[in-house]
Amino acid sequence: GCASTASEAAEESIVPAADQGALLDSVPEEFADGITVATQADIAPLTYTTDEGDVVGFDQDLLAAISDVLGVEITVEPVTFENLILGLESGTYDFVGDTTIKNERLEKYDMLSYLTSSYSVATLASAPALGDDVTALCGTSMGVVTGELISDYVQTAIDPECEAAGLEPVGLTEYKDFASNVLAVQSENVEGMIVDTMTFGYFQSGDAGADFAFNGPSRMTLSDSGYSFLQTQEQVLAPVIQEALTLLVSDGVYAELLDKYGLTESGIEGDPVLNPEATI
Amino acid sequence: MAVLETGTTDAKRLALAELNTRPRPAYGRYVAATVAVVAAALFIWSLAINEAVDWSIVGRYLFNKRILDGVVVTIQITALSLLLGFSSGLVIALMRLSDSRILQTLATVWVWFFRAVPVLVILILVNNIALLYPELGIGLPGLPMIIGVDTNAVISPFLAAVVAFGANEGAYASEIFRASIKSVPTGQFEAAKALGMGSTRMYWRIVLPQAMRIAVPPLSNNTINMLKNTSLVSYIGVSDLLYTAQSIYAQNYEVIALLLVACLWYLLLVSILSVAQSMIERRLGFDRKKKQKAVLSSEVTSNA
Amino acid sequence: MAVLETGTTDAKRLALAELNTRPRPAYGRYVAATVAVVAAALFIWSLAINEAVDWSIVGRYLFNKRILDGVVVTIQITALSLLLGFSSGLVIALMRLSDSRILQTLATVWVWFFRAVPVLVILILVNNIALLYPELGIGLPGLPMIIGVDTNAVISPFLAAVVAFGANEGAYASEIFRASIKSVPTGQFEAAKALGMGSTRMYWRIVLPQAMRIAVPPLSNNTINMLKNTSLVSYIGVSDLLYTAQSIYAQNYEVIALLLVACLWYLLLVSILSVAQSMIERRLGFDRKKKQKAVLSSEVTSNA
Amino acid sequence: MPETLLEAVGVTKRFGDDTVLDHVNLTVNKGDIVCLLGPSGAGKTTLLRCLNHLEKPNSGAVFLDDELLGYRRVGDSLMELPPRLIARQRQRIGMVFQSFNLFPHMSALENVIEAPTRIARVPKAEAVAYARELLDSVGLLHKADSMPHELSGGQQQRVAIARALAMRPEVVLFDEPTSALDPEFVGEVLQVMQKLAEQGTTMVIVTHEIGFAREVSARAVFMEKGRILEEGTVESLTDSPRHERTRDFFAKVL
Amino acid sequence: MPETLLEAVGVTKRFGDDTVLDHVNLTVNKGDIVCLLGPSGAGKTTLLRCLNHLEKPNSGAVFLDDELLGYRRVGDSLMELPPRLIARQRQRIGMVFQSFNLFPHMSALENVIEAPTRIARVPKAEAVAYARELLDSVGLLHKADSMPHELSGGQQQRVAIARALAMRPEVVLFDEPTSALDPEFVGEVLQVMQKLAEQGTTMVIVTHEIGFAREVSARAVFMEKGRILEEGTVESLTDSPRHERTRDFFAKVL
Ligand SMILES: Nc1ncnc2c1ncn2[C@@H]1O[C@H](COP(=O)(O)OP(=O)(O)OP(=O)(O)O)[C@@H](O)[C@H]1O
Ligand SMILES: Nc1ncnc2c1ncn2[C@@H]1O[C@H](COP(=O)(O)OP(=O)(O)OP(=O)(O)O)[C@@H](O)[C@H]1O
Ligand SMILES: [Mg+2]
Ligand SMILES: [Mg+2]
Repeated sequence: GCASTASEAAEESIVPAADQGALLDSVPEEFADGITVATQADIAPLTYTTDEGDVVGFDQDLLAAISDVLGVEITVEPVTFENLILGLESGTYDFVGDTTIKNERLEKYDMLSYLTSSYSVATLASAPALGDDVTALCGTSMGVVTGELISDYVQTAIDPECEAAGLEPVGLTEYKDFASNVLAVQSENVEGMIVDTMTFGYFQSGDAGADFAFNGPSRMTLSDSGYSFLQTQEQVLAPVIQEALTLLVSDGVYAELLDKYGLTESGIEGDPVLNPEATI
Repeated sequence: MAVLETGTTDAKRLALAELNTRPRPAYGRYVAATVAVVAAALFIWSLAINEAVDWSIVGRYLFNKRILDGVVVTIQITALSLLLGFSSGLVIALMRLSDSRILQTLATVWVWFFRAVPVLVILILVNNIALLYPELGIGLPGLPMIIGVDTNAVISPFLAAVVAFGANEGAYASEIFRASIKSVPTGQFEAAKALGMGSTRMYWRIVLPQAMRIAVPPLSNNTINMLKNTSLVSYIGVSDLLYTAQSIYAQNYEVIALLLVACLWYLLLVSILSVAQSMIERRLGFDRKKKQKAVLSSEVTSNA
Repeated sequence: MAVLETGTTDAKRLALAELNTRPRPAYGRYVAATVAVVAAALFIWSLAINEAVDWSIVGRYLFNKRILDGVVVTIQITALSLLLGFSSGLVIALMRLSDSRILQTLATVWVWFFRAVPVLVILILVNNIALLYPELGIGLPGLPMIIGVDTNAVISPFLAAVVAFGANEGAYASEIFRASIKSVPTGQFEAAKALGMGSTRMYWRIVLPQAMRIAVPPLSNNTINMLKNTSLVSYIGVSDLLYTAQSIYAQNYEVIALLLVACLWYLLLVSILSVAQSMIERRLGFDRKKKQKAVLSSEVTSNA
Repeated sequence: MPETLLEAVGVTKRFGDDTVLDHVNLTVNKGDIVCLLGPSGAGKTTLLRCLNHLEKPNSGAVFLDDELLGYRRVGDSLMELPPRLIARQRQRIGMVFQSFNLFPHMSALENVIEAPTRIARVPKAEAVAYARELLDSVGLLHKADSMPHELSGGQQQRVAIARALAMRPEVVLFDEPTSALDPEFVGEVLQVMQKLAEQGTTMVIVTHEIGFAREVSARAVFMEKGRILEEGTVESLTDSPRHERTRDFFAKVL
Repeated sequence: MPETLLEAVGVTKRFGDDTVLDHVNLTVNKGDIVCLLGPSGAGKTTLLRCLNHLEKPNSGAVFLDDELLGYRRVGDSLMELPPRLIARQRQRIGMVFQSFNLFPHMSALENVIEAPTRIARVPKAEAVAYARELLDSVGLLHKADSMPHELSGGQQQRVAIARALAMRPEVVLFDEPTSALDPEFVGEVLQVMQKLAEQGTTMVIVTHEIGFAREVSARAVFMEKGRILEEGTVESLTDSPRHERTRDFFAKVL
């Protein structure tokens, strides 16, 4: 993916004229020339590339709005997970998006939440209905995306319940990405998948997702996801971004963007918090 | 024809000797071929009419701009990495074949290292070298640099990709060059030296053209391999053909259709390479005597 | 020593003839070697003391259970795919060398196809074959199956991986076998036939042991390549060494440390393979005459 | 009447448009020593190779005893036998090549026991015993464990002869067995062949060693341009040739 | 007094513990034809190879004109010259190998012009003209565009001789130039060499062709076990050898 300036990506600013550049004064000197941010590439609807090659998505629009509010240019680079982390540590990026907030990570990074991340179970629409209780998953075969929190959650929270109820544990298979999960369900290699609600929602609203349906427990919320900043003494950027985000929440731009991408139910409640206490 | 009197030949034998011979019809071979052709046809047909494959989507994306850009990136990275890989591979092969223990050891370690480490790791390390060495320059570790430049300013992702794939390919190619140089008869080296050639000329004009005959098939294996492996550059933010297809299906979930798009392009690229390969092989096959070839192939058949 | 009278030899010449000769000191080579050794040492040292690399984490994960499981998966898939790849590659090579046009064409198309199509695609297609063909069985397309079984019951992800990698490797290996069989002198084929050997025995006992000498270096290139490429199985829900490392750093963000863990394992595995390779090469190097070798290596040196 | 062992009748071989053998007839009786002589390109090697089906004639037949070699009659043509049967026929015919063609990855002894143990399935101990006997008779028992590249040309050729004899063939074909050898080694190989001749081994030999041919009182067959021009004793051919080409040839090589 | 062109003084060569050449002295004067004779393993090839530094002596010196070949004196030993200078010296010495060693990927003409155009940087047209002249003199002008594998052994060796002459060397070394040839082709190669002899080319020849040596009235040098045992005219060696080994040898090869 090619780097784009956030304000270019959003064709038309949705930030009210009164707010544009409102926070210019609070931006630290060193960032006046611009801020470089990385987000993960290819996770619709947060960041994806259109057929014309434009990089778009909720992340892009939100950063464009932040850029407008700050009155400072923000350059966004959609990259892989590895480069997200390594680029942050090497100072290539001033901060990065799409990171899941965990207590362990808060020791090393400042994290600012801007979405809640939850997991839902999905199957083919033709599949028999599962109950809403998590024990409905006992003994089923489910796909998940590797490295996500849900695997831990299934093993530490759901499997014991299954055992308590005298049922088989959940049969988990980890696939590299969301699309691999979709294929596995379609070809019936697994019965269903436990995936990020946002991603599935976006998928289901498109042509390819028509055969799929939420089925079983949904919106199991484990943590927030947000921006990560390198935690160093002189880190002064995080509060500024928090301020900008707060402004966007309060004047409704944030809600508008959530709505645009069908993410309303994944929005954070109240004002964005820096370094929130995580459940895990 | 004057038939000399040669003793025992009787009428029955003479009668047989009048007949023309014919090769054994290879029934097994015909059966195998028929089965294979039918299987291939069924496979293609069943794919063509399969509902799971949406050919209209394949058609739509085949000449999509992003896909075409991906093809260009794939070709560029492959070509540049091969250049770097083949040239470094040649040097390393000569080092391994030299009689200097030091050079041998160095080359062996180099090959061992770069064959062992996944390209992905080299790629990520080179691209993020700024993390390990924020400044590149001349100087001793721990002391200030004598001349230094900001690492990120020097290493672009594209350069990182070429370096990583080139280093990897160099290690593999060196093994191929080593084996093929060893297959050139000693007499050729000696004839060149006796004419008063220096080593460089000897290698370029005499040894390598002959070594290439054995090296071309495995080297083109490597070339094709690299063509496909370039999809790893997606890890450092460059999109080649395969990754572009993946990134498109990450959004529209038409996994099979987009993989088929990528396949069709790879088939085209590999076809071009295969034609080039057989042209090169034919040009280099200077001493494959007709006679020898005929004998060889008849040997092989009777096995099949 | 009785020196025969041979005319013109004068005192000055006789004096020179008393002296021992010595080879030319290879200054350039010493300098190159020193530079390389120093560079390697600096690199290792700078890595060892680099703050970006947390060696305690490397140590912690090196024998982590998931990593060890990944190593086992890597080895299993590699071994089985090689078995399938080498045997199918041999058959395809013999088909390409046969004098049957049909067999040649079939083999050429097969090689073209499987060299061209990315393993990832074959992997995904084979694993999700149920999507294309929900039942496997005998019958004609469009008509009900005569005998049919549920596809998913037959194709496990592990089997899919072995089939995909095996088919891919087979195409590459066949090119290597083809080149190496062609390098065996015709006389060897004829001697075997003249003794009354059938084709199978001729190939197993006479031709292949000789062809292997040329085939081993590129084949071990392929083996090592596959060892590393198995990480693609993550797309079908199997975790090998490299992918396990990636999925761990997706959780704990220790990218460099976990890549180093994977590297260390690959270095170990490749070292074992390299030792095996050179042992095999030594065993197969039956006719590399001492004399020839000495001449060759002295040629090569003077170039370096 | 002598017993016919190997007989070529009307053997014709073309390579493309080149007719390399043109209705050649040749009879080899049991105990015969036949020397094929003639200029380069005459077709000597091709004829010899037809005698064990290494080369396939376009028409004509080769008989081993009373069996048709390599073919059987089907309708009005000769159809090639399956490879398995051809291999079996070849076991009755030994062959020694100009360039030795020892198997480079096997020791001298292994070269000799390869066919008996693998093809004839003779027990290993028995095969080894006979191989050692053969190596002894070619004077190379002490080199049994040497690899071919450790042997001189003459030694390699002697091992090749032992190998050809290991299957106890009824006839042995030699294609210029000494012409790739340094002159010093020619003698030792000819000596081994002479010994075979004395033991009554049936042999067909392409050679330029007229002296040797004379000594073993071989039947000499002179070939030119794919035909047998004349045959007789070596003396009759060298001293009173019927054809001018024969005279020319002997003038050149003697 | 004859002008010395190539001289070996006290040349000693060891392979491991084997002393293959033992203080050998040999003088080749301008116009000389020297034939090296002797049994296999005597060190003939090794000596010849020392004469153009293909083999590096352990001690002793080879002189080309007044230049030390391949070495210069440094302190009290002889240090090898840089490869560039050795290559330049070798251009003055032609060499013809037993196995021809033509470059298989070049036509006959290309083989001959390779060194002049690439090393001596003779203009292409000029090199081709001279190469055609040389090919003509070995009787192969009509094969100028043939590839080596399309030529017979004798033809290949004649091209190899033309190639060796293309750099106008002052002396030509031959290592058994006819021993890999079929007897029919031996004559054509010897004829070319005889022509060279008549033109006064300086030659050192390892050979077993005593007849040829006698005909060009070569100086014969008999070697055994790494030493020169005796030298003289061919007649003196064959008819009245001073050593028993010499007599034995000639008894064997004549
Ligand atoms: N496989 C082949 N393809 C085409 N032509 C061939 C083949 N084998 C032999 N010939 C031709 O057939 C003719 C006879 O060859 P052959 O080798 O039998 O002669 P020869 O008498 O053995 O000669 P020499 O003494 O040189 O070995 C030659 O003209 C040769 O070029
Ligand atoms: N590179 C080498 N390494 C070890 N030994 C060698 C080497 N070259 C030659 N020799 C040995 O040196 C001795 C002399 O060899 P050389 O080839 O000079 O003999 P030759 O007189 O040319 O014999 P021939 O007539 O067989 O060619 C032999 O014993 C040979 O085995
Ligand atoms: Mg012949
Ligand atoms: Mg010699």
